Amino acid sequence: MDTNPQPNPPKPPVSRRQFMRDGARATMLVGVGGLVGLLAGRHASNGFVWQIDPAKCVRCGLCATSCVLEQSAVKCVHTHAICGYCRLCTAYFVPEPNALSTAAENQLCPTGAIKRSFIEDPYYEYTIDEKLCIGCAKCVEGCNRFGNGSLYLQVRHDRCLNCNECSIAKVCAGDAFRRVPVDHPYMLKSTTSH
Amino acid sequence: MNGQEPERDVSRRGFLKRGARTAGALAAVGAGLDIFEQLAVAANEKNANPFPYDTGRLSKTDPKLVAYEETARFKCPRGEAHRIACGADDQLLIAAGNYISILSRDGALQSEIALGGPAQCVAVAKDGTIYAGARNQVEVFDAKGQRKASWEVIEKRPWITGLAVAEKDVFAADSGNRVVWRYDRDGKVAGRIGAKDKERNIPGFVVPSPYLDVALHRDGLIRVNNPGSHLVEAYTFDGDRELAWGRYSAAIDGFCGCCNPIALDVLPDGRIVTCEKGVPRVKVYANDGAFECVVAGAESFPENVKANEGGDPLRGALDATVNSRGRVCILDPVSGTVRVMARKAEAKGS
Amino acid sequence: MKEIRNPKAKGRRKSETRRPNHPAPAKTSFSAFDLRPSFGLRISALGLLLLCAFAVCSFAEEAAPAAGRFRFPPPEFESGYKLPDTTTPPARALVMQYVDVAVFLGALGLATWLTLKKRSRRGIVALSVFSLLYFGFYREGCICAIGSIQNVALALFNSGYTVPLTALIFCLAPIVFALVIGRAFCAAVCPHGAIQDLVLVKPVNIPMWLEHALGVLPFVFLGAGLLFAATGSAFLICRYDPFAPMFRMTGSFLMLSIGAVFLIVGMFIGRPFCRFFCPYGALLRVASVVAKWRVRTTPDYCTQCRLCEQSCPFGALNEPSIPATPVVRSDERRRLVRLFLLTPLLVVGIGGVGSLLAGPAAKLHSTVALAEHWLHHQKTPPEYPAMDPDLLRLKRADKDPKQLVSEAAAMRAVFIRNGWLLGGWIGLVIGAKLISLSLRRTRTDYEPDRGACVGCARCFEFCPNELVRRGLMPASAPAPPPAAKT
Amino acid sequence: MSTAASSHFVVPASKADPRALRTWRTASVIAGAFCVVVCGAMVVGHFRLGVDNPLKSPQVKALKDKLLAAPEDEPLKRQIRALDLQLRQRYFHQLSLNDAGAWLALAGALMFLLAAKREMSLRKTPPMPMPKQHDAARTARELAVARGAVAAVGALVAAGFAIIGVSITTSVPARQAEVEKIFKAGAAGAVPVVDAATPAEMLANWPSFRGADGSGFTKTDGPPTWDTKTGAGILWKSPVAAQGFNSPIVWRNRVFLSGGDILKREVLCFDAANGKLLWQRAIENVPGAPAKVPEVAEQCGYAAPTMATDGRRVYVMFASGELAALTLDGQPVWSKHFGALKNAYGHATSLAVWQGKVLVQLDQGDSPQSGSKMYAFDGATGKIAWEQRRPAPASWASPIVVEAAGKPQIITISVPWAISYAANDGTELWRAREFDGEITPSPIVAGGFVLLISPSNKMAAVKPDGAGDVSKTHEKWAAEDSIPDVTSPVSNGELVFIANTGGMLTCYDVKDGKKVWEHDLNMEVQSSPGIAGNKLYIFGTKGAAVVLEAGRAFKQLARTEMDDKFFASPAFAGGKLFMRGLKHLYCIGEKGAAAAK
Repeated sequence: MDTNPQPNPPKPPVSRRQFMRDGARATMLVGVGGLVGLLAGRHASNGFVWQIDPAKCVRCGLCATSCVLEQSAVKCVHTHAICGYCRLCTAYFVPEPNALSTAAENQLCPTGAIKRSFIEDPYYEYTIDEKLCIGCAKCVEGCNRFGNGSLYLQVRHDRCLNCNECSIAKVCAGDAFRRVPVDHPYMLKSTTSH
Repeated sequence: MNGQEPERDVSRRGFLKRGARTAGALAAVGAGLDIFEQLAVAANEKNANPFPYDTGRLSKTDPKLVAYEETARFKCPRGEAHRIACGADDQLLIAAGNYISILSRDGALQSEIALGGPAQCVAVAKDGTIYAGARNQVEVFDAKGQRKASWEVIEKRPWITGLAVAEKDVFAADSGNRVVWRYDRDGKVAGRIGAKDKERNIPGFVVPSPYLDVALHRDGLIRVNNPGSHLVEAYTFDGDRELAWGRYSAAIDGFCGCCNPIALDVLPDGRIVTCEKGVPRVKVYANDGAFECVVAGAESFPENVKANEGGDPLRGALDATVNSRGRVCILDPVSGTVRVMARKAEAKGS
Repeated sequence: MKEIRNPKAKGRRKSETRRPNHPAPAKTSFSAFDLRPSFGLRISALGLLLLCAFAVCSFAEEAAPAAGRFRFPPPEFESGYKLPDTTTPPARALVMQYVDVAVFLGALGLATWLTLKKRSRRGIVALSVFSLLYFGFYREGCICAIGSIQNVALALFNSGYTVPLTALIFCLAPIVFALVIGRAFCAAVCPHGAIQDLVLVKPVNIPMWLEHALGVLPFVFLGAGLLFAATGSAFLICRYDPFAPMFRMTGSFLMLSIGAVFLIVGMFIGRPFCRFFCPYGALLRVASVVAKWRVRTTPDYCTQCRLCEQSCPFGALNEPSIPATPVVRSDERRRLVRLFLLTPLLVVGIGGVGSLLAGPAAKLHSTVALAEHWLHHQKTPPEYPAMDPDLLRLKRADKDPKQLVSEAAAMRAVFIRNGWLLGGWIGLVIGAKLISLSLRRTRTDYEPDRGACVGCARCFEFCPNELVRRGLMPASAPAPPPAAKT
Repeated sequence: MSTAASSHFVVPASKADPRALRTWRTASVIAGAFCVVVCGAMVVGHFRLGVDNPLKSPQVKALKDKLLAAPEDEPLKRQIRALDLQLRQRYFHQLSLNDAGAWLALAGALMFLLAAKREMSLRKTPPMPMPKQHDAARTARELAVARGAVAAVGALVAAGFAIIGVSITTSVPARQAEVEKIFKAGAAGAVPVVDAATPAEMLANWPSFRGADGSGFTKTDGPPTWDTKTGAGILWKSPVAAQGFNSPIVWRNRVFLSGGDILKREVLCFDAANGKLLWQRAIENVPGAPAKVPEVAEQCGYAAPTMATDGRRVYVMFASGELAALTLDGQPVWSKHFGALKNAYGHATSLAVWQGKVLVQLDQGDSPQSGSKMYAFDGATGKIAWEQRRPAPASWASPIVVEAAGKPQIITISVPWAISYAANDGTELWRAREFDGEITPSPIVAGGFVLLISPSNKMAAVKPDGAGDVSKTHEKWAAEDSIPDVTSPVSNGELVFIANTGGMLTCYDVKDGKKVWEHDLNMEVQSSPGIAGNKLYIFGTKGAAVVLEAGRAFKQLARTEMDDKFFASPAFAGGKLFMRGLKHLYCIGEKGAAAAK
């Protein structure tokens, strides 16, 4: 570059345009600073994730179809501590079962995601196979309608993408979705809560 | 070199055209398909629940079977009602919230008795003594509402949900321990009825949710519901199981769902009134368990059908009591009302 | 492999009621189709148990009312059966959010260095690929700086909303960078920009008028996105993000197809989303106009060889200006004065039209939508049992319709104001665009446009002086700048 | 590439190896085709799943319905099982296909891009642009076209907005007034059930300051006389440990009052039958309470506001800013804190209740712009049911809720306006301007008038059926003699009695405001008089208690000096009189009458 035959033109003094630019930049930086100041009190160092408040869920079925994932991030979970261990589980069997057997015509779950296993007379355990569960809430409705409501929907965080705007929350009929802190990412039912 | 140029040019243009065409076609196909899909969805299921839990068939009762009609309806003075009982002069006692509310026969609030905790159930003796079941104790009040005694249940997980008073005994259905306690009038435990016992051929109560109820029958036996087994059972005061009837069926003559009936009372002529939840309905059975008629079907309790919006399904189950004139008073905690039902003929007469 | 749900197939017959069933054989056959492999995330049983207990305890604390309501206990089992715990796969660890922020700031710094100092296209491409993989496919395009402006807007106008730290930094850091050194974020940090930059195969110039006309759209999108976010109605920018569904490799068919179209178009037209839609790009464009330092094609003097102009796929290189005759200048001045006078009219005029939009726009707000739904069904009471989402919604509205409707009315009033704001903003943008198209600038060299240049570093590779600087070309090769002759 | 550009460049022919070029081109074509096939398959799969989702299969539903009709049909069951299996398999198969398809498409796209880029770079030869011919006219033309295009986009956007704005309408009103209209039309949904005592019950008890309607009047006759020395006629007296100027309220068999100081503010409940202290509950852990208890001037103290009850809960407010609801058994229901109140003497306005709502008149500050408000809180939850800004500085009079002119009204006085609000939603009904000074006497309603007192100045009778500013139109009469500055008037509907601090008792006719008689009682009075049946009760600050006949002539029935100081107002319930002194709570009545009850 030293060989450049033409010397660089001398720098002009700060032009009007340059001055305006500096001024605008300073204003915008101050603006950003102000924004930070304003939001300093409103930011959360903690992250948030989406979760369903089981007390508000109305089992409208939209969790199964509205998630951006092909198979919804919402699944049915089971708090066994409030389960009645019924022989005739209304979450497992259709409302009018033909027989209390595991045959397809008696099962409520469209994907067969609930497993029924015998414990002792007259109690049966029901567990959810999450790989098959599509979050349709049919069983949740059955359990809440007749039983104790030990089955309920939760956003599973191993699947949830934590979208900035949850597409299920937008359509949720019960307005049950809310953001919860990352370190308490579930709203589980327990023996003491309601 | 020169010869290659036109070919290159053509290929480039061709490439661009191909690209543009593909993009355009894809966009058109995409948009078209999406519109088609939305139309198809809109036409098929207009914002319907994609996976409905269908109990439509159960929510309708054959009107020919309904033998009762409503003659009065009044508001329950407090929320979170659980059980209703009938006292002297057909007073109505409602265990609701932390109170026992006492209503006159036409629904005017007469007085209230405050309990320490949520009132689960209530019963009245002939002498006017009021027995109120809080979760882990039976509280005894005189007719004026003065506390007389408090009987604590000693077993470890008490949950009193039903009471019945006989001449000398008080029976408390304890859902938590799955038994019916027999007390004498002084609060001494005189028996433990219905516990699983192979030797006495008692299978035990299956109680998935706290709805064990007990009623006194004029044949001298008590009637207890066994919800998980869909049975109504009869026991002697000494705890012998004499009789059991009932079967699972979503049809009108059976008990529906996982655990029904949840409440019972006895008509003056000895027939038995049962209440169910899930498909809320109140029915009358003969003493031997033959289905007789419907007092009120699911369509009478529209709010109750999908009630548990607060996320707590243990609220809102119906209860019924029978007054001296044989009217069935149904407590619907969801709508917060008490309905007085009379046989159709009588209702017209009165 | 698959088991028929048939009791007889397992030899189980009548009297289920008496005889206990054998535990049904596990029906795990469909696990073969499991879509999202769990990546072996199960840490250890102990960890999970602790977490469970912790979650249960903490929620019991929060949710249990003062009265201490207890749930009915399960039966006591004689067989020693133990109640299984509810599993709670943890959310992404909190620490990872700091990692994201660190990677983000690091990438911004690196991009700055690569465009301004190192001037390396190769480095920029490498960083783009990294950003695409990390912020795109690994973080699945969420949270991204583009969407984060909505979180900040919502936090500003809704005191109940706390903006996550990540969103705040993702939103503001690129703006600060843009104010100082230009669009380093667009250059190689934004996964949306990266994917478009990388698919560019055969750049085609588009005419200047189209470039400027479509250049208005990002500002419209920005205004609409911010106003809808600030009212808490919708995150439009996220909803209509064409690339996030691609990064997730799943999503609504419509958005996936739109993303595909953008990519296919992007093979020929450089960064179509960045230039003609991206709301955040619009923001950074404004910021980088006043940037302290800027990208310069030539490290030295301009030879006016026009190689850079041809190399830029984004039409961001400006040519030197042509001295004007006094007649032309006075014409231009008059036009400028007219446009300055026109701008306020545009603001008010389009603002007025914008306020018309309040009704339909308010419908995107959930309260207004619910109130509308309620008013629509006012004559028809909800059916019982309510099963359909619409009826269930109606039931929710029925709890206190008056409050609902009055809240909705208040929200609609807000939207009327916002309609004015949006329209006014669009008027302002149009006015500013017209003015900027009428301003006479004095330029002697070919240089990247301050606002439009995304710092992709392509032009560097074409500039003869740059090649000299890097020692790829003998110093004597470039001719002195040819005098521009007319 | 545009023709304009190519005309400027001389593009030398490619020097690339044609074989490599062909290879890459083939590769890109193959990869592209692969992508198209994969994407096409996924699109087809997507629509099959969307339109014909096996999980929502109508066939299965139809078969299951058939089974309900024929429960014993074994072949049907087998058919259901087979179909169920097949559909579930199809569903999960489609899902796994989609997942694999996405990865395949990604890989294909990657291959295509690499090949296409390689092909392009092989073709590319260094461009050799020619120096540009500067053409000012063309540049100007291009700029003009660009400006036109920008303007056109602006026009398009505006047109789009206009079309959307006009074609899509919403039924949600834009103004609150229209909301009111919708709900007034009666088309509104169910009226919410009120968890509160009925108006009749309220009148039978003494649920708030000066009774349910704030008049200090009850029809049931009160005790004729009592004797402080012998204790005759005093059913019981109980010491009140907590200090406060508030008056007792009575619900059935319970008497409630509050008291407090900077350390502790509490509610006391006495058994109305025997004066036993049933419970005592401090109001603590109030959400939103400032770290330090706000200091309150001594004139009024912490517990000047009288409590209120709706028969379900009792409500209490303290001058330090707490508002709390307790069950009748003293269990806390909710509480909230208004923060430190700006009131020179201390907040003294009592609470009122109407249909389960707690009404709080919170006047504070020195000017009408200092943020005074009228609140209605839902009694069960403590949520704000409605609120109204009030153009009022601090005042000490209490609001009353009455049924007047056919609607429930909340009547308030402050400077300079007396304002009436609709009790159900807080909309302003009317206002009258004539008030000045430190407003302390509360309004009452008697003989169809609202009697409003401007302290030591005048008493005006206003018809409560107006709208807007009724100062000039609805004032029927005004009296100016011996107007009190602290105590409120009391009326039996025919006569109105006022007692000023100096002890001058004056009787006016409600109809026309003519003075009927006046009498100097020779005592200092700060407690508002009350009427039970035909007896008028007045208590003095030094302990004098006077019973008069509430009639057209002055007639003293009894006078006794009690060993206490009285600032609170008497409460009447069940034929008994409850009076709070600084030391004791008294229950005055006839033993026989109590037993008969």
